[in-house]
Amino acid sequence: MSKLLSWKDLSAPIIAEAGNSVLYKTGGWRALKPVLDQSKCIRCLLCWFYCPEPAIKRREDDSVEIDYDYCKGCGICANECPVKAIAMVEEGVG
Amino acid sequence: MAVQIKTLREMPREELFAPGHRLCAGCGIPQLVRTALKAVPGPKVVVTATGCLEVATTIFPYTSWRVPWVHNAFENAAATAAGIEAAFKALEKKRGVKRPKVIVFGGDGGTFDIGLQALSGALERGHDLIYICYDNEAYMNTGIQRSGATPRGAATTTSPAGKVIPGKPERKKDLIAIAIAHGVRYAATLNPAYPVDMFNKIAKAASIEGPTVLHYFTPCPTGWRSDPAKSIEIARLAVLTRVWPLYEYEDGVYRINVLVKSPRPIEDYLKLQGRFAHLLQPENRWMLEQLKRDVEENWNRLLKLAGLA
Amino acid sequence: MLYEVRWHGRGGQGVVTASDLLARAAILEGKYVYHAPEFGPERRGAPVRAYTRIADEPIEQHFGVYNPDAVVVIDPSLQSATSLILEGVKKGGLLVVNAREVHRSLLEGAKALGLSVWSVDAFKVAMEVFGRPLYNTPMLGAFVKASGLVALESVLKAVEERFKNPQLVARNVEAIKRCYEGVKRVV
Amino acid sequence: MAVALQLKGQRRVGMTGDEAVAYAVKQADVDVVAAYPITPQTIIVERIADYVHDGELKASYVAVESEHSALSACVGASLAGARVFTATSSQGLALMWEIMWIASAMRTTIVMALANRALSAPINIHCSHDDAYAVRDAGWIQFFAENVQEAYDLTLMAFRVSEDKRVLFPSIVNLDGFILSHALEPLYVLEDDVVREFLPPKEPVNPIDPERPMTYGPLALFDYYFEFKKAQAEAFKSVYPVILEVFREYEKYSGRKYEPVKAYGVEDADVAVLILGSSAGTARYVARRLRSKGEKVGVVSLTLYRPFPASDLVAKLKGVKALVVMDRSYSFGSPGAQLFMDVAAAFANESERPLLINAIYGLGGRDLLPEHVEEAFRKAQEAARAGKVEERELWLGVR
Repeated sequence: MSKLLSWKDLSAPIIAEAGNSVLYKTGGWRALKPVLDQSKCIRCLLCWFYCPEPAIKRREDDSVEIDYDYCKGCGICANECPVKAIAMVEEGVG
Repeated sequence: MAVQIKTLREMPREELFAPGHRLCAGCGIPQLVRTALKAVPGPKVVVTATGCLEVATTIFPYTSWRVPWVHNAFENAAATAAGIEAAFKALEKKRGVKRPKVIVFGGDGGTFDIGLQALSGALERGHDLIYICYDNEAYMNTGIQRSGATPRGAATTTSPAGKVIPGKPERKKDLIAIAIAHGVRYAATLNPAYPVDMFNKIAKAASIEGPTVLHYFTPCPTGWRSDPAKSIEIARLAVLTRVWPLYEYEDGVYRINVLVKSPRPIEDYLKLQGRFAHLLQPENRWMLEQLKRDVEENWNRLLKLAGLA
Repeated sequence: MLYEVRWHGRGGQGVVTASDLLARAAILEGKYVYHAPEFGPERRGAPVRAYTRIADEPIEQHFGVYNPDAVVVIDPSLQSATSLILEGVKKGGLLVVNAREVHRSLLEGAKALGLSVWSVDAFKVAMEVFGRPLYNTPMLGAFVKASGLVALESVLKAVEERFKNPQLVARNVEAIKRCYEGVKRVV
Repeated sequence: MAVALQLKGQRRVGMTGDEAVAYAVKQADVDVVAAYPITPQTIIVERIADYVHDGELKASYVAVESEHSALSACVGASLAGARVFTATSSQGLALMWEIMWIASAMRTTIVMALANRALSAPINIHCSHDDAYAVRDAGWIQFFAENVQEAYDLTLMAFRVSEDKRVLFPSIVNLDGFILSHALEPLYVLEDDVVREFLPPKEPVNPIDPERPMTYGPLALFDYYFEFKKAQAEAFKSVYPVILEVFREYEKYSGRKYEPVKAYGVEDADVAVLILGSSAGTARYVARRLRSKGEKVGVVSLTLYRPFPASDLVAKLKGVKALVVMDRSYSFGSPGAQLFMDVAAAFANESERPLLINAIYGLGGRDLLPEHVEEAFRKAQEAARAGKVEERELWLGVR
């Protein structure tokens, strides 16, 4: 959390810095953690599309990686992966 | 002509919706927002009605938006968007300001109920905007109260599964028919389990000058009492059981985009959601039968409209 | 100088327009005016009043006219409402009536107040000029002659500025002139 | 015949209050008008629609389906960088009420003409100040016009004030329904190029721009809402000197002097009345007559209602022993009607202050007649003589 601003720092209720919610990490919400087995991944991009955060990064070659800073552990990616390349494991274990 | 894609790979990479938002784990709204911001080309402005999307993505001092984004109030997203559109039209003429496309996101409460009048006005006046309702079938932001979009039989906190009245007794409004009745040129339903279909429809809407209305199926694990991991599975089942037909209307022509020839039993869809659990009890069978009739009638109606009956 | 006029008629006959045009004519002469319609729910046929206040100095009074120097009855059928028409009118003031023959009770009431009474058959003029009972400009013409408050030319100019459409202007000018010439002092 | 004051570059015309406002809006070259018809405002937006449809005003005219949407569209349009106007009355403003607060907090520069009309029930179309009062706390600047000339002038000045970068708050120009909105008076109008010089195109602050994407109207909970309100409160305090500046500036162009508090005869007055809107003239008309008989009476009226010109008012009323505050509205259960409470608060910490009487008058378009004003002066004189107020609340002219 950044330092709370005083009224003197505020004017209209406008946030000028686009997309600054990246500073707010939601990874701490997670109870279960998705773990991707890159060897099984077929680069279908479904997990990238379905991830609500988005916390699945699409690389140049359409392989993906999970950004645990934001992943809330919903498990959609694991449930939808057509080749079962993603497993949900207990946070802090996998 | 709108860009149309065939595979997910063709979907633009640029993310104009940032992570770090506070939507629930397993929420179905971001898939819509991310896709819309990819599918609408060029400069754009987003207007959002009060609701889950608004509160969870703009908690001061953080925003998840990388496009200009405006929230005014609950019932007036379409009117606010109309004002923005009208302003840019005037400024374009007078000062050569480049006119962005205006995209509106409203929940079902903000669209079907409290915002319907403003939406009706904006559609009738023909503003150049894309109105997308993210429909999670109840007022989820305030704690799961029924809306005009809640399907028959669903339990919410204001249509509870009681001993006498098992869930919401009334059927769901038909938003697309309401939109079409206003003379919009394009209207369509969207579902996150069908990404390419969704992208293409939004792109098509964006290519049309004037108002278009899109109706998006939005899984809500919190309000539906479902497993967050199964949000997309539920969305897919909604289509495969004919609960959520994927179709579009374009200049007088109806097309069913996913023709479900042999539907899965509706129970397959219902049993994944706590809001429908009571419908599977024998004493509430009558309500379930009504819901089934709603689904069947709607499907048959669409078949006729699409010339497939 | 402060001169106050009260206009009586029915909705749709042009009561408000008559008062408005008089005010515009006075403005053209450099005078100060306050013209205000007394609106109820505006319905065709309902009795309507309008007020014109004219002065050489800026007018600060923002209220209706209760003690008019002149009353103009633009609708012949309102004549019988004697007490309504004569209410508050100043002694020695002016009454201008649209009538072939002024109603006796009105005439007596007016005499008692020492009013000078003028009348004109604006119905005839209106039907001949407009083809319908539109009394605003005919009765304005009659009032201008009877009161001498503003010049006829000012009224004609006001009509021209307000109505714009040349045909419309021409018809109204004709109506004004005919009643200006046709109005007669009865008492 | 008095020779009319001939002001350079100005035309003397006859217009109703509504027409004069519409003409000012046209001259202001607004970009967006979003409005819904309601008596007695309607003529304003009808005239503007004429201007737009005849090509005399290049603006987007958004004929919305409700007042709620009217103001909502105005908020969007103002954020987009447009010069924006709307007009309404009573029930229409009540429907806008929710958005009034948002329009101010979002620092829009909307200008609204409010043809004052009584709130229902019973339904009525004529003048009360209920509507203006009902939004007094919403963070809008509020002007009150006394006549058609002022309705015109204040509309032009409102744009200049609202859009000033030191202000950025929306404005209301109040004009009494029917008494001014539908009344024809002579007025002087500025030439178009003079208006353009006084009021150049809006230079928006942080307008919606896809090149600089910002988030307008985020959620702020208990950790920030309080600070936003304090910031808004402080910003609103800085509005007053800008208004004085704009008044002075406008005088250079028009020759017409404006002040937040208009005073007549109060320098030596024992008693005075305070009043808003068109009846101020009526009150002065009565005061002139009484003063000519040697009675020391005065009249104060407010051209500026929000921000409330408290210290100016206190200063102008120095030495006045009893003051009748005239309210064209009522506040049920309150210790006085709305203007009365403002005045009482303005004098709260003054050691020297007049006795205060609250007169309710003119509700629903009932005429305020000279005898009513005279009655108010009599009550004030009695209080001044007795050194106390017997009856704090008067209803003038009620049966």
